Amino acid sequence: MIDINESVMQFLLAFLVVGPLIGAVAALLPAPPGLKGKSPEQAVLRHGVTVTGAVLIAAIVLALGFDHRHPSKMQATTDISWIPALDVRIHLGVDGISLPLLVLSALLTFLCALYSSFKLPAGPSPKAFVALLLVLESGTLATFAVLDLLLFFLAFEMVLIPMYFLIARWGGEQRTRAAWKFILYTLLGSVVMLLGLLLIGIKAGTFDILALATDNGSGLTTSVQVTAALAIGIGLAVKTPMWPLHSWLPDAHTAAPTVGSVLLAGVLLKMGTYGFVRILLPVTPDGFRTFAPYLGAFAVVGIIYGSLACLALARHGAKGDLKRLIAYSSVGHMGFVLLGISTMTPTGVNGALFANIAHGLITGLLFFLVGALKDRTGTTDLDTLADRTGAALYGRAPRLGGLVAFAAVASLGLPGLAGFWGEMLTLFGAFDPADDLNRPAFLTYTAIAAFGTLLTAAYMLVVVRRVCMGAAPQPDAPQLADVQTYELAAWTPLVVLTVVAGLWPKILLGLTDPAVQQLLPGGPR
Amino acid sequence: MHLAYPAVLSALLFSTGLYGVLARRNAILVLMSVELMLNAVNLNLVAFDVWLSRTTRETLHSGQALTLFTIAIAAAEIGIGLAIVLAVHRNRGTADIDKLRDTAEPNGPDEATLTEDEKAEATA
Amino acid sequence: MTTTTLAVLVPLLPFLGAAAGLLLGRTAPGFVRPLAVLPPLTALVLAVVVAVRQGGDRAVDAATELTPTGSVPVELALHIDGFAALVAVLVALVATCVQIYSTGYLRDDPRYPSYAALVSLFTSAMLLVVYSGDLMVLLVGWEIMGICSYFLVGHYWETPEARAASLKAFLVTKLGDVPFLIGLFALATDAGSFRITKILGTVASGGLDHPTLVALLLLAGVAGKSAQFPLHTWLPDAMAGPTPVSALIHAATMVAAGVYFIARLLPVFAASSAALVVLAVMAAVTMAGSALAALAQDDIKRVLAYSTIGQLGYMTGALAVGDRGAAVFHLLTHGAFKALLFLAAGVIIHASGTNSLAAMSRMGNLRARIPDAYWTMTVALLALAAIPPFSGFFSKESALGAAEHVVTGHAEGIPGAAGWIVLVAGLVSALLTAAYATRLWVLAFRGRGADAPDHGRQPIAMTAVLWVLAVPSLALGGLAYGRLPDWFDGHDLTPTLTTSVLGTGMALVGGLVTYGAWRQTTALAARVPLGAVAAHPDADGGLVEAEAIATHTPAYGDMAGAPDPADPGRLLLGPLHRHAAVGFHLDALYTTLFVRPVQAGATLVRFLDREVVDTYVRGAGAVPRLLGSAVRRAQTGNVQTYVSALLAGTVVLVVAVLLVAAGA
Amino acid sequence: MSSVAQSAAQSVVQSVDWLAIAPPTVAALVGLAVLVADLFIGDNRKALLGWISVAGLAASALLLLPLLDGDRSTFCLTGSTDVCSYTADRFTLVIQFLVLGGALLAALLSVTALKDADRGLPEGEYWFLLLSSAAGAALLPASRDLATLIVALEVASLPAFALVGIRHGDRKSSEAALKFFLSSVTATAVSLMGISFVYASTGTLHLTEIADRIQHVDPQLHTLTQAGVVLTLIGFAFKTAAVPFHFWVPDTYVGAPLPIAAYLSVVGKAVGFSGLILVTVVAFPSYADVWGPALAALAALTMTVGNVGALRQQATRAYSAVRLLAWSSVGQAGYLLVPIAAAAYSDDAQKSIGSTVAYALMYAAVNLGAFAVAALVARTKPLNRVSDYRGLYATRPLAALVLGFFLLCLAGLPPGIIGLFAKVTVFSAAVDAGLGWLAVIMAFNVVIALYYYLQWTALLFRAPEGAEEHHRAPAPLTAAIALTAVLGVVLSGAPQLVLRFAGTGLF
Repeated sequence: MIDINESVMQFLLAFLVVGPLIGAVAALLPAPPGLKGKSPEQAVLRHGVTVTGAVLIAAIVLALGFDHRHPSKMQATTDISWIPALDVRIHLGVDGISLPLLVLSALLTFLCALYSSFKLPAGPSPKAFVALLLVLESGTLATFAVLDLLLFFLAFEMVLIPMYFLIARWGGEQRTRAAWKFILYTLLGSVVMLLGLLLIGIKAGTFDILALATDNGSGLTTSVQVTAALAIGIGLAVKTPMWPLHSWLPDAHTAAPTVGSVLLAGVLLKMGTYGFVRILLPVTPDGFRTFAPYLGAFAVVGIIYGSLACLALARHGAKGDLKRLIAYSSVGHMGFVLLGISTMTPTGVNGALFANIAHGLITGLLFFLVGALKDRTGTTDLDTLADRTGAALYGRAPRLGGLVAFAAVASLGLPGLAGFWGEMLTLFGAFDPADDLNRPAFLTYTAIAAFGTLLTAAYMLVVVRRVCMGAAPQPDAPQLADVQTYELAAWTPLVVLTVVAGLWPKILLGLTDPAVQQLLPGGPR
Repeated sequence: MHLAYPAVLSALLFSTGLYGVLARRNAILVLMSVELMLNAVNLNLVAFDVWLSRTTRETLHSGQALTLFTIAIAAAEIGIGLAIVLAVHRNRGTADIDKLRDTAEPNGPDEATLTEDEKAEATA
Repeated sequence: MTTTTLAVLVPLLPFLGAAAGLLLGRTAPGFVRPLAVLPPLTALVLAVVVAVRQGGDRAVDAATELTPTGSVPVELALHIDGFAALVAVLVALVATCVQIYSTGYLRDDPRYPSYAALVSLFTSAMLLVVYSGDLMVLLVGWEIMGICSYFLVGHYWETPEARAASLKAFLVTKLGDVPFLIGLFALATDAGSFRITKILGTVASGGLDHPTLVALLLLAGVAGKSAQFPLHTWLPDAMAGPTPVSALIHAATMVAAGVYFIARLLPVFAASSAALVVLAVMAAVTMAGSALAALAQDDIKRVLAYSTIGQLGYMTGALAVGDRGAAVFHLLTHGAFKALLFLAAGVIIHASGTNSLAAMSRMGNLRARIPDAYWTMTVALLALAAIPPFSGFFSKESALGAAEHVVTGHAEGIPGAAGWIVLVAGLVSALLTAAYATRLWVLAFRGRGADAPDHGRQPIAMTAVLWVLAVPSLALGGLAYGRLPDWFDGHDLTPTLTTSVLGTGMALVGGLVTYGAWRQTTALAARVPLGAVAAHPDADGGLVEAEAIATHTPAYGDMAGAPDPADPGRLLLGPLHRHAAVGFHLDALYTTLFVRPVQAGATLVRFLDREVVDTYVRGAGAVPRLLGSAVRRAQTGNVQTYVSALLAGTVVLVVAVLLVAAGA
Repeated sequence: MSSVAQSAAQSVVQSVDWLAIAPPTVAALVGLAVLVADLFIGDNRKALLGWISVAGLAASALLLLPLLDGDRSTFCLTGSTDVCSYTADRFTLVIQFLVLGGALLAALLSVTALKDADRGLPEGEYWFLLLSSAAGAALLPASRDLATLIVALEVASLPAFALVGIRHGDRKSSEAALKFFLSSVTATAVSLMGISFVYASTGTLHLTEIADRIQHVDPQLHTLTQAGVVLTLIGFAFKTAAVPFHFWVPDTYVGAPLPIAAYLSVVGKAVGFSGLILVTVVAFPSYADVWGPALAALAALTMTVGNVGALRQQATRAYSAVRLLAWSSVGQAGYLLVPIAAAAYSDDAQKSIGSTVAYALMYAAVNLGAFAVAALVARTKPLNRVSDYRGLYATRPLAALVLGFFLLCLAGLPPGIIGLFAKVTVFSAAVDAGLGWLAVIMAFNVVIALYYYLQWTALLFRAPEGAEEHHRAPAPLTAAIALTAVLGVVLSGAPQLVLRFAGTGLF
């Protein structure tokens, strides 16, 4: 919209990646600069809010300065050589695909910092908490801004240590085991991905994603493409998570603090799917084409598996934990995203990217709400929360109940809210996949995935029934505080964005569609 | 004399030395068998050198040079070896190799089995 | 102001009203009521203006691109032909009446602001479905209606019935929407656009490659939304919601959306005769089955719910024989008199303190307490039973006439079998409709026993609305002759002689037989005391109804029927009564067919996840641990083992290398 | 006549390029000087010896600079001048820099260790042994014939045995020395046997000449040569602690004084793998199909056993910290061997060798840093248990952060960016050579390694148990920690400084 000259845009993008790191180091200093709060804790938390706020503003200005007329062109690019021996260049750039993800990550981290500045999760020093949060943000923003395979791997791994400490230090029960499972599982995936990346880099002669994408896999023989696609696919599938490689997600979410869960679900899962779209699709098209049906199959199984697991958890007497339930719902939603990518059609990939953003917003909101519920009632176990007839949240805390209902409805993909367009376009892509993929298989995937939306609706509304509805609350029932101001401040952006993205999908699809058309082999050059 | 005789002799010497290292319990005897192995190598080198200088007119005799070096090294080794065995004997009262188990990886929780002098030494 | 801007305002105003209501419902309760009533009122006025301007000639079309999708773009499009204009008027009218009625009915309900906002949101969604020219935007409205019905049915979330009914309503409609979505994709892929005009063009040029499959997929969605035979089980349970909601959503508008959709895309269905036959069979089974079930229901609202399913069966029957004019005409009249019936039922429940007909039949002169409801209900029941001067007669006869038209071989492209099925089922259910209408009227207003409790006059808002809706139930029939046909692409809607005589005859027979049966069984009423009355009779309508619903099962054994020997229905149906009361055990069938396998799947997945997937992960964790302990045990501390290991390693290495070198 | 005699003498006496051999010679001479000076210096000024040795090591390291301009070689055969025993090319200079730098850091640690032992350890002998071992280690990369190679290996090892057993009256120290001695000597004997076989088949000891003649050995001696090649590797593989020869590592490191353990883990290993490189890539390039698979198997085994061994260390057991570092160094040796094995398969052998050198430089800096912090903590808690590090952040925040950084560099995870890119070079060497299976094994090992590195790092930041009295860290120790930390951070910022060896040819 507003035109900013190229060097300012470059600075903005560089600031997005490096700013949080500098903030993290500043947070560790004994007297963090910036606003002096009542106590040192207050000061460092406010420091966190200011840094993430600055990064968010930079991201928004970047989005405004972005040339919306041709989002397929890589903009705000910086390209400096860093390690000639490994041919690693600090090559940053943003286009229609990565811009929404950048803004989403910056927003979610800012909201998390804001939320935790009022309600710090129980755990050791807030100084370490803010520093880790900022390093995490730098890692995620770097993943979306970087255009070099090895730097992508570096950013991919940069988020592991901070998230491990966030879970292991500030988490709930069984946090150490869950943190270990998270970091070791994801690390194994990312190292296997490294092998694939190296194979591509060595065989094609360069690690630069842009160059690799433009010659669209012509520099690599098909066998190299297949092995590379398999290795990178496995690494990204662990992070997404795809069905058989998902078992770290429920444990990590159950144990993570609210802020950790929001970032894990809202941003970290997107790195996996972004990797599919940015690396696998353009760089190894033939390799990906051989695996597309299998990826589609796993995605669909993931959808059904996730929904059924949630149904099992939501049932009465199943001792199901609410955060675990939302984690499995993420497996289901990510199943849709993977299905969209596996269709290798512009519609499917657009749907996948849209569902990505929508999942980030909605699941982020869901985890915030569950966190608020846990702060109020002390438990997220569905059976203790909704003893016989239900927790009657509509009666005891109407606004909170309303928000839970809104988030549940958005999550089951109600048209008019963000969740619908992603799933609809994914199904539409799967209905009419790329011409060399076998159509009957993808038609069955469409049918099963569509049935999956019904299961999603089922468990979401069962949760609403057991949490929001219930027998009229007796006067002696413990009073639940309704939504506080700081909670409202943290959640309203998510609600507003979900509605805006639902009513006016062009805001995202207008950006991603040209970029995806150019990315996919069949698309116009 | 054909090359095979010294080669076989050196092989035999080497294996005897090897057996000595593995089987003997006293540290000194182990040192002697190590010396035996080194001398087997010297014999080998000299034999090959003579054989080479006759068949391929090799003038540099580097084999014998290496033998001299090896003898020097063996001497230095024995010097240090004996010093170490002496230290072991003084600390432990015996030079029996099988008794040297202090630095092994203890299996059970070894808080209890920490021997007295280690505790003493730890607190020093 | 061009027609397009007016047309855009019609759905937009209720939406803005809803948004405002939701946002400041709690902070400024003062003007929640005007915010609820004014938007639908203005929407009604604008709809009428648009209808008049459109006047049945060229359809109003306008479109801007909502979003690119990569292949088929989604456009924010308007396509207003005669049908759309009139249905929009009906929707706006009923919505305004319901909002006004609700101000009285839920006078001191704490959750009124959110209720009113959701009803406005529903109205805007329905108007969007009616006006939309793009199928995907239609689907958006379609599903927003579904979620509004979920929230509104769950309004009395304190009662267990409401909690169960809201979930069931949404899931069954969503089950229908799944194939519906795939059907839309098929249409869009063949037509290259979601625009209705382009799709109709492609169908006309024969571009649809397998129309039967597409038609059946769309039919599933319609069956779900319009509560037709296979997916109708949710509508009777949805009566657990407030009466105005039932009136608006489950009588006039949402359930009619399915019929309206088929009317809009009739060429798609007409393209395959097999689809029409399936449609006819579905309509027939729905008509007959629901009429029988209505005869056995004890709850007044469940009777009306099954009656709605039956009347919708008529509309789908008319579509099955290819006459969308008759279907939409019946939709309009039914919308009016069924909304009136529900609102009147609300008044009755509020006055008598119970929703059970058995209890009402044991109360004396209830009609003296609520004269307005009595007269307007009588008008509506006569219209429902299709007695000549009332609007129901004209619209039902136009449907049967269309069927007869096909039977006599005049209509080309429509299979004769469909005509016969619709005609026969139509006549049979005409008889049954009259039967349950008379039974309801007789049990409600001709009860004997202690006088009904007197709680003074009903709020003016509720009674005025009844009279407003009574007018179309009476007069709409006359329009069949006048200007209506030119809105409905010109076919003649006047009733033909043979079917009207046959139809009215069957109706009269049904009514008289039920009246006779009632005369005999009414004596038993005195001997078997039955019935429970709500605890707070003088509270507002909503609270009374909530208590009535909650007490029905404990008082009478189950939700639907009641053990009342004095019920003429029991006499008429005989052995069939027990099955008809529970809707022919379809619920039990669906639970065993669908719900139980899914729950079994859920437990299987939970077991799989914990035992299989996790064991692999834990196993992968344990292998290095085992290796580690082996390696540590190898550190025995004995030098000679170290040196022997060293030498053994050397020998193994040398031998391996020699073998590899020799082998390679 | 004199000129003729001179020219005759000239022709007989080899011309010695003193500048080329300066680094090892200076180290040796300073060693001797320290030994002699020890007699004259009174007890209270023994620390002076320490500073002389450190200065000597620094001087020999600085002497590398003039050699940077071009390859120089000396002690060449009078006949053909290109066959020389001592060559100071880029490979030699880098390894010598690594060795002398490592020895310098070990010396800094030793200065504090000796001061703390206050006359418990004989200073004079200690410094002499350390310097002579460093001289031997500096000589090895430059040697281009098997005799000098073996001599350099022994000169580097023998003082190390003595250093390990230098603590009088300590049962563990003498026991460790004996174990180390016996294993090392047996390995050297086996290696010498291999060399004798190679000499038998090629008739020469110079590496370049061996490379030519070994290609056309008469068929009868073919199996003898193959056996000779493999046996020669054993001595050096033992020094790098490859798996079947790794048993001595944990026991020796636990028994030895901490600076010596540090010295062995870095300089000992550097000696090992530079010897391996010289023997395999320079001497037997044509027998790549012999030593290639052998080294690949050794690498895979070493990595796995090293990491898995470290996995099972209980934090509360005595000396568990040193034992963990020992097992981790065995694991890291596995990573060092991978590029050498890859050199056998890839067409550009020198490029993959560069990866080992790059990784070794990173490993040296980071491992010595870790040992330095371990030495700092060992001063207050002599039992050297990992559990003693609990809550280190509370008492010594900087030391904890730095140790955390080093451990994550060893693990190869982002805060340790240099560790990550060094591992990436090793991975790319393996992938480039087509050793897919080895790369996958290495991937698994990275994950296993992360477990114990991160466990230790997490322990640092946990809440401390007992009250901790805080006293000042001695100057040399702080200098060592600061030096390694700065080195690590600078390299993380600009990995090109180290990784450029992976890009260009070294010989």
